[in-house]
Amino acid sequence: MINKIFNSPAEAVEDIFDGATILISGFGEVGSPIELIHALIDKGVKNLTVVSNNTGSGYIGLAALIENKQVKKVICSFPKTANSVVFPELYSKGEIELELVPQGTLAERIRCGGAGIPAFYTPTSVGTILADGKEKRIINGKEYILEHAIKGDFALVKCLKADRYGNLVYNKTARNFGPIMCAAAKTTIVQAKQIVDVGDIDPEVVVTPGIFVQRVVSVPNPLEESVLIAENRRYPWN
Amino acid sequence: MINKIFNSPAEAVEDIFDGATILISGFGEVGSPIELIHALIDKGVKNLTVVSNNTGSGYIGLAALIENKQVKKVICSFPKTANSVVFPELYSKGEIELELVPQGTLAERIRCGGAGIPAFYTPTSVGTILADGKEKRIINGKEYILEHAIKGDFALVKCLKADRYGNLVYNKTARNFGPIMCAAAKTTIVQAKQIVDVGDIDPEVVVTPGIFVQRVVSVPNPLEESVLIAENRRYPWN
Amino acid sequence: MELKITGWDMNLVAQKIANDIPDGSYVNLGIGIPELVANHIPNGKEIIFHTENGLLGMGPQPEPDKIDPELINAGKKSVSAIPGACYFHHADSFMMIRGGHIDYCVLGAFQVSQEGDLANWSTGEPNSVPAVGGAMDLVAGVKNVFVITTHLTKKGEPKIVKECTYPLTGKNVVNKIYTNLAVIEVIDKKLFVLEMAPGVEFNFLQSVTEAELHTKT
Amino acid sequence: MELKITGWDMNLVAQKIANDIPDGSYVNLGIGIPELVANHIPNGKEIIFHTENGLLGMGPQPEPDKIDPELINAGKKSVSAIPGACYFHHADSFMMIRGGHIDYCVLGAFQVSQEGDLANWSTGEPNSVPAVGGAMDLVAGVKNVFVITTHLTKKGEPKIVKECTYPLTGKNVVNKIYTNLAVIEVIDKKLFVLEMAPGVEFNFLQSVTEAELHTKT
Repeated sequence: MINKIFNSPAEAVEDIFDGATILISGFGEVGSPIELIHALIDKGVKNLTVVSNNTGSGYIGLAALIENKQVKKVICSFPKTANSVVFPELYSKGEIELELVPQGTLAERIRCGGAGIPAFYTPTSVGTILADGKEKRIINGKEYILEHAIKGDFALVKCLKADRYGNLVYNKTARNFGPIMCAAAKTTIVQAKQIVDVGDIDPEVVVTPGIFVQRVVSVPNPLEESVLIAENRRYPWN
Repeated sequence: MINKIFNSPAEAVEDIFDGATILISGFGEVGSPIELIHALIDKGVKNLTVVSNNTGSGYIGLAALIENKQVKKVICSFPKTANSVVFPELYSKGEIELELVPQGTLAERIRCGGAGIPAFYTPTSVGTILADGKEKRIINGKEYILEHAIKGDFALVKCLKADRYGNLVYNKTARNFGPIMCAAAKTTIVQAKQIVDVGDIDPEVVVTPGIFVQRVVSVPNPLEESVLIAENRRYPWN
Repeated sequence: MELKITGWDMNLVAQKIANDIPDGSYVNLGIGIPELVANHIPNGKEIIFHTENGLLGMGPQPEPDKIDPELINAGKKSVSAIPGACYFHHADSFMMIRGGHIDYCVLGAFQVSQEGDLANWSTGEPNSVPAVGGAMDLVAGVKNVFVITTHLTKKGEPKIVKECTYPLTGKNVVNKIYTNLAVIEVIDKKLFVLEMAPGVEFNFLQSVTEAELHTKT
Repeated sequence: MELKITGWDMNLVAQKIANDIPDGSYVNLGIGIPELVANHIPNGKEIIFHTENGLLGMGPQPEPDKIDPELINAGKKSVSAIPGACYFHHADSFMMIRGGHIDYCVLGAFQVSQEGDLANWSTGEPNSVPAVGGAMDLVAGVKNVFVITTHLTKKGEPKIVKECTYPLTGKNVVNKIYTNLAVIEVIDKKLFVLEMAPGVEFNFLQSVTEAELHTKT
């Protein structure tokens, strides 16, 4: 029998290892799997490479993981947001690496990681410093650069509903990087607000097919990053 | 106001021109936009390049378009099916060109056509005659070949429901090539079993966002190819 | 340089853009001043707004009691979804952008060059954290790239320059520049003044523009 | 060559494959004989069948009154969808295949070489219409490629050969070969016999196999 449901975030992240590449869903706090990230902080592995659109806010979730010195490098498109303090400080001190990637290129590199496409040509960033050192190629008279797929050892993803097969649906713009990250990681760990019976999700509306998901954990009342930041909370809890 | 709804298949295909590249949805007859194809037969343009997974059955739909000598070349993965007679005959006489493409490569080339990705590397067909003459490249120790995007001047697609914005949902495995073809053509023409009001399709379950669709036409009772073939029907109607 | 002429209010500039975008267009608005454009769509014109974080058919900020914290725009502000909207993931969202499906984007600028190069993501300061977001994807893929900006920086330096000194977002990508002083079109790597704010004359406009300006005659 | 020994029935061969595929696997079955595997999944084992035309969680052929003509498998036969199934488009479907997400595929063969090359899409006859479908994608992407085939052709020629004479589907892609006479594993470009049908001895098996066979000792 297929049962991808794990009992707790701690159990679900138990085998994440030092030096792993981890894809983390979310656009800002929306779609960010805070409980899974906090479980990873509790666990305490180091030298992680994190692939995520942003670098977190305040001292909660992704920012707290970085503050806890567990992250060696981030691959992202927008490493600062309104309440972003941790990453900018470490970056200015040279204590964390950054690979800056245009958002659409980041998304496509992740999708290709899941699709078995090792590399592709794109017009994005041609003529800019982000194309420096990249292979250029003229195709049908237009210039493109070569970009490579991104794959993760693990993905941490947040969704709305999941079943024991790992079929997922999301809520509104919290979908963002979730579906492509699920497919691009060897082991995809998902926190779901709701676990439903197999068959409850209409086959026509499944967004992430279960084949892309290895573990599901129930987090019925996920924390809201911005609420915690407004309350000056930190993780580990202050 | 946005209103992509056209009055008839004839009106919707009116500006398709000689020599156009046309993407046609369907896996066998399932998802094949027969009424749009028949409108194209009525119109009578020639020298078309057709991109479709198969080449049609009997003398209905895509097979009838080919039988009517309107197609110069087909790009497909499987040009013969149980009741496929027209294409094999023309092909054996050298009267139609064939570009044979592995099915997944065909799908990815079409997706890339819609995604602004001009070319990509793939492991599929490495070491086979379908890789002959294609650029080879070793990436991370594994061999890949370069494949290029496919774009259409037009796409003819069948779906279940559409609204006046062009948002679409499909029925079961009739989805197949529809969504990626919609995005890969300059002008995408869709026949829908049902036209619904804007807002009737839940934003979470739209499969093809309206931005990828230019024209929608209502075909509430589409013909069933296999039923017509069993009755020895041909188009133009015998 | 201090301007005696303030020209158009930026809301009026946004309104000009809203008037120039045809009915039925798919439009992506950058964060900040470009968002003003959404407030000025004329009645009867149906414009579909795309936000790259996965929504086509973005509507205005909702009433406080209607806010869903998981429904935001690219600027991470709460928005709504119009009837006929749809949600999708990031790869599909940038398929719309890179694939040339978005008709217009409206972006802010640090600098625009006379050949239509755009610099709007980094001042290149060594200690700042670089952040590019979706800007490079938008200028590479969207059919028409409109820039909305004040004509001069806060320090009074020209933003429309011979060559951008800040890192580029894209080369030869800008189609039109809307400032408080003028509307300028980029045609074949030259800048043509289409309209000037009341009280602005060509010679004055050229004097506050480093790039060479032309008139359509 | 005419065989005195018919070996296992192909249903029994399919059953062996069904037994060898672990619980919880994602499996794609080729058209024809490979489809037999679905009939032999042991009770209690949950296997999810993928069909490349856009369905994960394919179930058996439905009762005539439950048939939806728009629900078919890759062989274009009517099928059903199990609870927990999902539909998707062709690019997503081949993302599952090419991206290494499918655990097992079971395919027919014209020939398998002793290095694990597979030829199963074309006999190379000059006047035939070539048709490849998803075969090349499957062998390039699926984690374990199983072949189910009769040991000899209808004409009595070996199908397990030193080098394929028919056009290849892929090079070094086959993991296991299941025939009516034996189960053979490909390890480091060599063929190892794992099991033989009742009455089949190694020397006999080698005599009807062009490729060199080995035993695991």
